[in-house]
Amino acid sequence: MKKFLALLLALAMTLALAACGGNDSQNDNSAPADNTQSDAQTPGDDAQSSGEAVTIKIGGIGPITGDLAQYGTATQWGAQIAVDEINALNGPVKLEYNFQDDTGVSDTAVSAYNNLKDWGANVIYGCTTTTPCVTVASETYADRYFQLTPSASSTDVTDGKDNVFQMCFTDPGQGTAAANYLKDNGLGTKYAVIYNNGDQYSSGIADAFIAKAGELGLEIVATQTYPEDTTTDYTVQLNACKDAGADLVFLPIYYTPASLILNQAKQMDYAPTFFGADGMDGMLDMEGFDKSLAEGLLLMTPFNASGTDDRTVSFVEKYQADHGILPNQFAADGYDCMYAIYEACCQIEGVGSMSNEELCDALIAVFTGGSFSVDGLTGSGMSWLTNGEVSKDPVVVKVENGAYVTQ
Amino acid sequence: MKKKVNKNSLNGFINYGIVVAAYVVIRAMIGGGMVSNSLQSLLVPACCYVVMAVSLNLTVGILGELSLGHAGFMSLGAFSGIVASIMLQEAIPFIPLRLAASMAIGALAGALGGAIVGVPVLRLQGDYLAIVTLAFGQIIKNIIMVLYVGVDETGIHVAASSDRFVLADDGVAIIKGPMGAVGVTKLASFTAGFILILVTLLVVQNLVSSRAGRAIMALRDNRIAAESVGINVTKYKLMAFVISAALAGAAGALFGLNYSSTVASKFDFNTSILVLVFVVLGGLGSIRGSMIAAALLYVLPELLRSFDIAEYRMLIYAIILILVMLVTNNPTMKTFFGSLLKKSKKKKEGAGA
Amino acid sequence: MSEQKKNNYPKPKLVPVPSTNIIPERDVDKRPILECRHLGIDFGGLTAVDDFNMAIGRTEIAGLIGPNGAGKTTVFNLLTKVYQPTRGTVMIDGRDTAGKNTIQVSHMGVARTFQNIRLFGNLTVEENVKVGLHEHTKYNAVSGILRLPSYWKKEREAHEKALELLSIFDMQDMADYQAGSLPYGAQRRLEIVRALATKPSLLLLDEPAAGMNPSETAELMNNIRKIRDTFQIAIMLIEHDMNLVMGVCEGICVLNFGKIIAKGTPDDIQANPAVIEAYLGKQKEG
Amino acid sequence: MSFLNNVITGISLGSIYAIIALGYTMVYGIAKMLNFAHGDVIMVGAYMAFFAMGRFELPAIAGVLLAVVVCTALGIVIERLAYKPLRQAPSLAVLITAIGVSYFLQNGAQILWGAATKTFTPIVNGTLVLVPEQLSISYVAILSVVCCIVVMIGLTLFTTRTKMGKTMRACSEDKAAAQLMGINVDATISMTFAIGSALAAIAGVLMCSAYPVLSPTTGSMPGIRAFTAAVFGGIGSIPGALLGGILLGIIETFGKAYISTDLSDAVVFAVLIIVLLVKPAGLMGKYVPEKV
Repeated sequence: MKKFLALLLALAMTLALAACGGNDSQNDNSAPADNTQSDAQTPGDDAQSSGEAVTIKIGGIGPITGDLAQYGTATQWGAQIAVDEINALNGPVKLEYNFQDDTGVSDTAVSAYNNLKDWGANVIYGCTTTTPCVTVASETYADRYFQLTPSASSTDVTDGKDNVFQMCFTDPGQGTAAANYLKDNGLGTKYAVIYNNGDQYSSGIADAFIAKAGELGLEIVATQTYPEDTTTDYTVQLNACKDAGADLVFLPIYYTPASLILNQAKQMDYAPTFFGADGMDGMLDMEGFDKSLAEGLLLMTPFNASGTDDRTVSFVEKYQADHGILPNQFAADGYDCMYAIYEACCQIEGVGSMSNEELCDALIAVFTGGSFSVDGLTGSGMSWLTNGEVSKDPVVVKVENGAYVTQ
Repeated sequence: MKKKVNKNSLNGFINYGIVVAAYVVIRAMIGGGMVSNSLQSLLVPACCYVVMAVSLNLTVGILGELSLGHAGFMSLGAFSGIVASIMLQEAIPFIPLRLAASMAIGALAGALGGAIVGVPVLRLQGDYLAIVTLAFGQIIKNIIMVLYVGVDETGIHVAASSDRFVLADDGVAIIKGPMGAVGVTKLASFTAGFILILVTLLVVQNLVSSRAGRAIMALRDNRIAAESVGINVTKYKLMAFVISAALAGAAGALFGLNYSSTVASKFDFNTSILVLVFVVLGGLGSIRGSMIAAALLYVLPELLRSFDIAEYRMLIYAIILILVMLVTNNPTMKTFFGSLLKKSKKKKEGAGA
Repeated sequence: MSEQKKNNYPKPKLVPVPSTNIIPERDVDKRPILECRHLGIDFGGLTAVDDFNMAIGRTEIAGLIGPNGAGKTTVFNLLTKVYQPTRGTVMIDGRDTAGKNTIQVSHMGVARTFQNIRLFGNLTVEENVKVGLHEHTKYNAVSGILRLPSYWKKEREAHEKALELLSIFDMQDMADYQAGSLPYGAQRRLEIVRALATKPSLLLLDEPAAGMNPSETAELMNNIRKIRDTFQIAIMLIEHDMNLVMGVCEGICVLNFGKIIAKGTPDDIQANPAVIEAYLGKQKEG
Repeated sequence: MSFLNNVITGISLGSIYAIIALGYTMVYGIAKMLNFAHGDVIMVGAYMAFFAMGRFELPAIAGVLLAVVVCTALGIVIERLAYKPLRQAPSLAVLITAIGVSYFLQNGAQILWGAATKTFTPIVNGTLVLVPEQLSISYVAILSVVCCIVVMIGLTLFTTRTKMGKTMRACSEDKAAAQLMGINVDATISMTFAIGSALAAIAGVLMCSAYPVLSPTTGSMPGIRAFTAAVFGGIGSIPGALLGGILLGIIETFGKAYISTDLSDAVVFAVLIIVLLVKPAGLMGKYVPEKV
């Protein structure tokens, strides 16, 4: 017992020492692990003096291990491509990028955030998922860091925090948009919703959809839930929809459970129109997925990997070359985030001499200034409202012959 | 052959000493600006996990029953503590007092949960008991996931779905089903964590060296013999369970009040297992071991962050876990590492002289 | 008390009792501490003990002997309610134990040791005895946790009492040793001390001399007598060591295949042909 | 009709739990350890079959064979490196080691094969339509039920009729006594792990055929469910695992259909607790009181 503790202590001390060393090497322009001075830290002050590009340190947070790792790695890798491109531009601002794992959990996310603070981050990029993002957002709000999340879409993320902005649609926004789209295009007569009631994203969209559908007079005949994304059997929920005679099923859920739902619906000969939200994007790129299952699926996604514009093509090529898989909406959102931060920083005078707090206020001013807009993979002319919500057009795509066709 | 055990209260005092010393040193280091932000942010949760580990040790090490649902009690404590802190906002404006009251209510909720799960405990043993605790943890998680709690002028409102959850205009929604508790005022502080650890040590150590604690340990060592000398199995098993759950509830309340938002899925099977790992690595029945293992192992994955090994972080954690278990439990490896340790000690002594 | 109890008895129906119960003359005026009537238990189809009748006087040292597998430990388990009997009654000090469990029987004044030692191995010797004193040093858990005055008072009492009890076997110096690390003989003795700490009126010893050498056994014999004399209690023991049984027991009961085959004084038993056959027969088989 | 549909769904889901639980109960019954890494061995098996069938387009049978071979080897390696050195250690130490192995496999799989969810190619496709438009049952479900029954009968015969099986049972009853009788306990336990892991491979293929998504954490939740099923049926009992698995599937489905999809987890586990209160050793487990 004592031996074990001695060993463990020794191990921890070695690691702690090594950790300090690591910090030093990464962070040679600021005092090592010096929290008291972190506020006064200025982005790239060494660069300032020599008149070269200013370096902004971007600290990313998202799950790169555990259940949600696929989403976190997508936002991590998507942003990395943008960072490389931006640094190759030799523009006035360069980005330094460090991405930390939060395993999708709030307390780990706070640790990751503080780790990034120690590293000297100037801007926080993340979190990927809503739950940790809400927690981290209130930390950045208190500490005055500018935060841009690629994919945490709950309104709780931005609620009451002027420093937090979203690249993705908000959940209620998507739910309302979905109901409007269905009404406007006259799709379906009887509607059903299946959603994950243990997930903020999913229930956020579903609640708004149901409310809006009620307003618009869409008849919802079945509302079904499941508790977590590791659920594998959805037959009961589908049976309930089928028995209620629903001819359009709204699935505001991620693509992994959605792929199971499509599969099981087919097995039970139930073929309504399925309509998904942006979390559904990525399904077609799942290795081994039978694309015929998704034929006719409608989904709202800001990003289409089979898009033909140069930027998308080059992004998809780079992403595939690096990671061997197609990028999805998460990766594209991450990519756009980097450009949004870059372009906003370029508009700020004297960005190199600002403290994090000043930078935060300056960025807020740019984002909400009214004239700022960004063209990215997930939309052109994207701008932001004062509450942090993004304003871009929802795009609905339909799966035809195994590829997205914009509607 | 004969082993003399130093069972006097000195042992317990050393534990208090370690905690106080750690607190003083860390406070001094924070004052001197020597602690990084990431380490500082780990202090309160680390305190919570220390309390979780010590309290689970009461069930697993001292009562000798495997529990796989300890996080369930933490969850009960966290959410009831959050609700209490918001309800008491006006009644108790003084923050430390409000925090203490919230933790007390968290402890009560935990104790209640402990009593409920304790009843089946009376009939079951071993792995069957373990699965009941696991089941209990899952049930708690599932129920809180669909629970809506809010307050308005008419009082507290509880509902099991969002459409039945109606608040007056001035009402505050505290727990919003899957969203968990959002917009919590952070009340927790390192000092509160430190005091909670001291209280936990006081409760557990004093219990162990009292009549009830002896009865509990007697049950662990030999249930049949304990019955034969008239020890009330039901009463003492329940007592250990309830106290353990109450402490976990208090830790949960502190944990919940350390973050602006908390979701039920945080307190899942994996969290229960995490705490169990602390207890087993620290040594069953060893309170000091639980404390140190919890503090170090909670910080370990965070320390691993500093290396450029992001995706290997959890893999390394797993390897360390397996290796430590092998080194501490395999006779051959134990002697091997033991001799290594001795050698290095001798070297050091030699060098010192 | 006894009158009330009498009213509870059903109207007596006279049945033949297969054996006569004998107890020492000095105890005959008082109610026997233990009385078994037609006690029996079946495990599945197997009858492990059948029609066991026995009475023990208040200060008697009684022996229960028989070949291996005769059902001796099962009788102990029936008396302490580790098993609930299939038939028959057990009366402790005139009180029926029907529906009672081990814990309640212990509170009624029955204490025991175990054939395969069952100490609280991770506790110290003193703590083992203190667990035995559990019912007699009462204070609640809260005063234990908060260290209220009653804790200090009762703990001091328990400490003194524990050392006093340990001194019977001259074990007070071992008080701080871990019970599981004691040598075998000391563990057996500690088990007896722990049982005595519950202040029993009937002490059941299951093979107390197992694994002891002749001199230790002789000492144990003295101690058994000393315990009876000091505490004025009845002792019933299961033992294979015939020197001990014949030397210390006043009444002996011989069990074979779950049934009593003989009962009497040591002299009676030694001369009983059925007993000799049971033991020799067993040897043949072995 | 919807009732019958739910029964079919429950049995299909239950048969998957059952086939995992069979491996679980086998290892528990003999080695007396809760192998929390079992679910992750299932995941590895599924990946193997996925690579064989999806990437290299080998026939299904080759995929299954590859999965079985790799998992058996993996099971033996894990046992040799992580569990065997702890034969004399307290059971909790082994439990924690198993958890470590589970983390290791999950994170190792993520590094090797990526976090992205993959879609598994079912080894059989299609559904058997009983009543057109209303009642149908997938061939995978039929296959997994058949597999469960075959495996159950096979394991029962193996443990009661063969010499190896009898040595296993001897080890499960009393390791020390078995050793004294000349049985190589170490080898027997290794053998148990090999068989348990081979079963895990089959379970992995069936599970991913029924629910065709595959990620590094695919095995963990079904692993816990299967553990529940094994306890439900009486841990260590081979027919109990089958019964426990099927019942768990049916209860889960009925809970969702007739009580609430929100609370299906709570319902399943509440039923489990009630069953254990009535039958403390599970449905088919034997309650062995401690000998005094």
